[in-house]
Amino acid sequence: MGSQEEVSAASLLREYLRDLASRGERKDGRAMDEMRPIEIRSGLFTKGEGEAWLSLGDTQVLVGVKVDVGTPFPDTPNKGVLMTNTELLPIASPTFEPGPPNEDAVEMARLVDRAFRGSNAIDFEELVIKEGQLVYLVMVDMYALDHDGNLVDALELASLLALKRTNVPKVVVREDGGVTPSGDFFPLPVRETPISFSFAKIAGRLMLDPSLEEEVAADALMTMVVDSQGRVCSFQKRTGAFAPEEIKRALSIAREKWPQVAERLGLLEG
Amino acid sequence: MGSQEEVSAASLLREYLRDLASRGERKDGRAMDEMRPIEIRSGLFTKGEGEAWLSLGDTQVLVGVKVDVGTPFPDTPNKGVLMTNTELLPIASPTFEPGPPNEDAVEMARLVDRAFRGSNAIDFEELVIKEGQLVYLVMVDMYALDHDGNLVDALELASLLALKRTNVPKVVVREDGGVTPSGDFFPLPVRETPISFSFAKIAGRLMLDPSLEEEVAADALMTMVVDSQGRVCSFQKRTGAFAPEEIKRALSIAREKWPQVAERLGLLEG
Amino acid sequence: MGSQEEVSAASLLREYLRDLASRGERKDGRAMDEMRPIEIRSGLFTKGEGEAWLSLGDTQVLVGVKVDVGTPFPDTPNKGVLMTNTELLPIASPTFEPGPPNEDAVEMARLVDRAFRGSNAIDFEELVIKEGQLVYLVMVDMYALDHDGNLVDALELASLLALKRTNVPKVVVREDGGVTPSGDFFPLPVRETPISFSFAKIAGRLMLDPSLEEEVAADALMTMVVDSQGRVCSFQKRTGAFAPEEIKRALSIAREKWPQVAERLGLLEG
Amino acid sequence: MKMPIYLQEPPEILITPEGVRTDGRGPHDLRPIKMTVGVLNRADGSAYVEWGGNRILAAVYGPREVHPKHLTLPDRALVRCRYNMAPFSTEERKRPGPDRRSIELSKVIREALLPAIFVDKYPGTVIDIFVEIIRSDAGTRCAGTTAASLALADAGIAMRGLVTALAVGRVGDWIVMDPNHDEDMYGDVDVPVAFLMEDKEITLLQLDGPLTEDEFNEALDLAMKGADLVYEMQKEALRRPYLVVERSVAGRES
Amino acid sequence: MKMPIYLQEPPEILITPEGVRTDGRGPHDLRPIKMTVGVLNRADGSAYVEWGGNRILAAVYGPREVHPKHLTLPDRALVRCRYNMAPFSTEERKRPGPDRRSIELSKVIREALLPAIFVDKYPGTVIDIFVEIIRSDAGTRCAGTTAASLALADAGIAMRGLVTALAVGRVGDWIVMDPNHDEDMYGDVDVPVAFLMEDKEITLLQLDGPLTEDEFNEALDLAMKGADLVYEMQKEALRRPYLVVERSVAGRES
Amino acid sequence: MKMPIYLQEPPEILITPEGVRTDGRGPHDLRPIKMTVGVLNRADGSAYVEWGGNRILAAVYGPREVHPKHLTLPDRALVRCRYNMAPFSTEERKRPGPDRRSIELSKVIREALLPAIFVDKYPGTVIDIFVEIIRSDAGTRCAGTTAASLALADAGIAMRGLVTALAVGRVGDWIVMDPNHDEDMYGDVDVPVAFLMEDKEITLLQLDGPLTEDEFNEALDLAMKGADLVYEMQKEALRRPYLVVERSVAGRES
Repeated sequence: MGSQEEVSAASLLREYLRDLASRGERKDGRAMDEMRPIEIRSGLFTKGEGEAWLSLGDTQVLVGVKVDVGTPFPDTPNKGVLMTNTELLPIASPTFEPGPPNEDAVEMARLVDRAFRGSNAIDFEELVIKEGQLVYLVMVDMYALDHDGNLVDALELASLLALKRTNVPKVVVREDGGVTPSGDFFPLPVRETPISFSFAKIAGRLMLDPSLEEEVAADALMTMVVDSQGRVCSFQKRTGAFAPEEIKRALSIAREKWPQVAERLGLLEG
Repeated sequence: MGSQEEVSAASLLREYLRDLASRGERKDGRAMDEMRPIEIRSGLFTKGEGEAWLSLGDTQVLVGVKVDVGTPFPDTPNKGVLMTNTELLPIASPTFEPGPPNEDAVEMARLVDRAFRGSNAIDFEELVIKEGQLVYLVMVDMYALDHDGNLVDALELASLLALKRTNVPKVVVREDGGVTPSGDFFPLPVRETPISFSFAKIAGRLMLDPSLEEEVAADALMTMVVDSQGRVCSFQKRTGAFAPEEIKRALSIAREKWPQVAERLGLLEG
Repeated sequence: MGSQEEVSAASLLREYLRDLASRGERKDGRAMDEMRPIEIRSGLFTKGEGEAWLSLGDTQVLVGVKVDVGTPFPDTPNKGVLMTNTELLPIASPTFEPGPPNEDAVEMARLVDRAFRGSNAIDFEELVIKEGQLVYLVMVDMYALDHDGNLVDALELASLLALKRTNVPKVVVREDGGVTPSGDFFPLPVRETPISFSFAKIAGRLMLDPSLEEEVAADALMTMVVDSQGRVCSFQKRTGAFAPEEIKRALSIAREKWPQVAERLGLLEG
Repeated sequence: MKMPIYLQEPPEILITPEGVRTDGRGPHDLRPIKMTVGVLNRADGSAYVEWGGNRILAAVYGPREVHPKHLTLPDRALVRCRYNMAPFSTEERKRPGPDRRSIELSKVIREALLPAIFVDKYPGTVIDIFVEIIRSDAGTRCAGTTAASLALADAGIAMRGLVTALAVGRVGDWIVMDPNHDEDMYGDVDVPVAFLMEDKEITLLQLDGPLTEDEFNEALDLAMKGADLVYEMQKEALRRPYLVVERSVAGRES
Repeated sequence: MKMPIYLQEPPEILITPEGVRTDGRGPHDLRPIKMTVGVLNRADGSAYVEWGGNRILAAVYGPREVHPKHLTLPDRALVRCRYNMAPFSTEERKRPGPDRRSIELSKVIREALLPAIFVDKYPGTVIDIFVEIIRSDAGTRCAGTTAASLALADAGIAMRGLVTALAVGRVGDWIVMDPNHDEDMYGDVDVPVAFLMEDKEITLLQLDGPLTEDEFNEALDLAMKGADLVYEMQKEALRRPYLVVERSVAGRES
Repeated sequence: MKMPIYLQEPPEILITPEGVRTDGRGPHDLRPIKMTVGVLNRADGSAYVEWGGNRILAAVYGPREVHPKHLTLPDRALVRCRYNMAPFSTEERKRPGPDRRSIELSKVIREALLPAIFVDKYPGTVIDIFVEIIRSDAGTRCAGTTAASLALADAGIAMRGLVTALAVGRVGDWIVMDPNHDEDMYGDVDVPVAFLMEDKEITLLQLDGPLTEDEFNEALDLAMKGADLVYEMQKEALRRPYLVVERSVAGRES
């Protein structure tokens, strides 16, 4: 709830950001359609088959991909399985609490899930070991480590990178029905490069990649995922309301920014 | 907990209802042994194999019966399975909260369960597909929609109706052990017509089918289920205390009312 | 949190106990290294295959051992399974609440578990019915009934006794893969006698088997488990800090006291 | 994954034409019963009851402060009850924690005791009743209610009188007193009943039918007779706390 | 252990070259819709909507006191929403209780309605919105949002205007109105949309792609057209509470 | 349903007669360790530790207001701790959420740090300690305690001194420093220890035996030696926040 002072400090900040926005400016000096710097930390951080530790400005996330073997869903016997999970770790923000994923965490996990499904990025049919019985399960666990706004784009980018880096351990099916790793690996078949772009609206102005202060002050928030062909693969109006033209304009910006981000991630081929 | 005013309004109402009761009267003008009107709504409301949307005065409930296929309990390998579940939906009352069934919901679910078991109403042996391995599971989900008292009778009546209307999809066992619907159906074998009757005691007087106000003001509540032969199949003293003679008297009233309710439900056979 | 009076009563008691301790005395007149009387209640109290109702001063606990049949862990296909569970029943103390085991209950359950594993007390390889497929599961359920301090030693002693008394029902594997009791029994192979000793530190003095008042006033608490050969099989610093010499001294005391407790439990052979 | 090892076969006959039951009792005999009051040190009141093969501990804490506070009732005591079965109380180990049955029985036992408690005397407080089934052998809710009533009295809670509970049942054509495990599993009808003995009012009555009206009335009458015997033991147990009160109450012999 | 019995086969063709869909509709037709306001007695506001094979109850309680208290917002109303599917609303029985999908949809619906509510008028209170799916047949979140908006109006909550929701989608090369169950399961893209009709702002937009920019813009435009039709029905339903407002809205015919 | 794919075979020999271990270390060598303080922006204090194959983040929030309020201690700070393993920290994916092991370790780590914190200086507040294991490779509780102690210092919490933790163990006849994954899985005894380095008091000691009295004393002495080395690294890391402090600490070489 916060004390009286906190409340008025927050509303002063909000006023200040609105003021800036109405002049086309942002507190950290960025242009309205400018993302914060993306850094990819090098090293070995998890026991995942794929991983990425990524920062977007002062926001930091860590994604690990585990590949397991299990049974397919009854209605898709010839397809592997993708599962996403988001943990808003209490280390990332004073407002995050330990416990099962809350609605924000669930929304982000499902949004990232749709980004990959909506773009048909993963060739699930290559993840079948024995049709109808054994398939690879790809589990994407997304950890928010440090929250300075726009976690969702950071998590989506890190997930994309982690999936692109994932090496699936080939297994052989034993006579007793269990499986044993063969020692070989193959790269997870990721065929597309869906990239997430989030926008805040403050005082009628759209701004890309909102910081935490901007998110808190925003009248409305939306996230869209665009693929290499400029198609929109996933969309989520998260809070507030947008005019249809605002949404269309944001999509144009996202399409325009796609190559720059893909390049920064090292995913721009040719 | 309610404000001071609410508390005294409640105790004024209670006094008023006690006063009426001591003169053999009820606030809505009903006789002491008179039920509120029962209405059965026609239409298709669920994807259940059986269903009933029933109102008892201003109380409304919806029951859906789903039939699944699964394994029998180890100690009854030659019997199908009945399961009951009550949801006191938060739409039904300002005092109901979302979440797993509380003690009232559990009590009602188990009471309805006992009504059908205690009357041997369902021929469970006809629900075996492959003895010891595959049987039909009959799941009765009871939804309280609108709570104006005596939910338990409304739920029991709607469950009875829904079960009597249930068509079980015949299945064939495939070679892989799974099952496929054959396209045929057979009526769920419901052999009895157990009907639930609840009584409140206010100021020493018994009243059938209490309204919400009467339930709140009641010194004691009880529910009994009577079958077509006038036998008592299930009983639950729910709150307060009753003299043995009061219980015996209530049973006589319930036996007397049985044909009238069965007829109203369209379950009185020639 | 307790009222002002409760707080100051507690701190007065603490001062008093510190005062006594600094003179080498305890409120109940015991020597610093003296345990309270151990009583084993005779009778049949559970449906366990082994059981013990034990009191340590005014502390009372009941342990029941159930033996089930199930699958082994994948990494130990040729070993039976031991599981421990502690319930701090709300009847045992005004501060215990119903619900899943809290951190204290979990710590005690795992401490007792390690006491038996660390001493290799149970011959798990004799608990295999069919290697890799069927083994005996030994479930030790520890109930705190009455809490006057040092529950952990009481629970460990009662578990030891209950396991030593456990008779495993021999089963035969049926053709359908299920099991049937043969009617024969064999004693659970318990090869060691690990005994738990807890110490409190008050005003720099160690005291064995602390009462509830002493636990509350303690600066630090530790528990160690010693076997028949004087080896330390398990250790847990529970609260506070100890100098290494204090720990070594406590271990000497525990080793010295082992025969006395083993005898009291009737477990001192030859 | 665990599998059941104790699948039981039903007995061939539950009661002989002469009325002899699987445990040798006559139709109107109670099982052996032992009661002790004041068995726990911490609890404000406690009782331990052995009833046939049942072993039950009941304890009462209160009147005490309510946590969480928003449950406080300004004009009377809140009464809470938890009925809980130990994992080792049954043939197959029971998973710890509440299930639907124990949630219902917790309510049923609370409602059986509530009419006896002068809740107006303790406004703004809570009385917590715990019934722990450590060995279960048919009739635990009734034995537990009987034990809890003793624990309330031991805690000095002001009451209209003791609550006494026991089950009756139908086995074939017989209305029997205090069904045993076989009768509970394979008998026809089980009728748990509790009485507030001061005025013989019924505070617990359940039934898993069917019974004709005559059988129902006969069952209630038989329950009343059994309750009189159990009530005497309760009063005796309270007169001599910490001592075991023990009796095998057979109607034929009395 | 239960096993699935309703594994469905996809239809051979979802839409003919002439634009005829599996339920006979043209590409821009809505399914039949019925709306009734004020169907529940206890709730402060309620609505019942049939939309194709969907059956949905929405109810509103509030503005009322917030429990637990620490959630209270001093300067405006707290708005909570629960989207819940009944166990009998689907072919295979759905386990009761929230899952990830319903947690997300609860948020999405709340955020679709929130911009319409004058929350500043009710400081320190809570408005609870419940959307109960009792029969599910594609498009429940949109039908549920539409129903909840009616229930808010029925409860007399001050609003900027009604919120109207419906889905559009892509099936092969067609952008279609209001996808049915087959299209939802086997179609290419589903786009649920909600509009605050006063100023035509979008308060809900999701998409499970891919759509080209042109298709995306076409989809938004089609959604707007459908919303106009549904909005008229909402207004009519509010003018005649307790009466069923019913129409099969086919673009071809209008 | 998923199935295990990483069933591991134990190594043939854990330590050679000459004292060479499976990772080439001598019996009294530590694994390579890196420490960085101040790695997170939001947290009041933080540290990142690489210790052999372990990767651990620790963060501290506080002293801050207590939620829920009824947990507030009027005369001192409440200290809470959560030890948590990431799903991707292990060979087989770990299900998110607390299990019995993590509940115990959360307590053990809290109790290892508590004696070092001047809780009296922060009455009525809470200090929250989070230990996130993102890669696990034997000895996580000790590396986590060491990291958390750095995070507390980084948060400026008043402390008696740093807490330094590491495990020792027995492998056959050898008492070894800092057991690795093989030794943790297939060795004989694991002894995690933590010291409050100011006065060399032990604040964490667990053991999964058996050890003779002599072995036990030898283990404690060896742990003290190792702690001295780790302690120096901790102090250095605090002198240069945001820089990586890195060393492979081998007893033979020092």
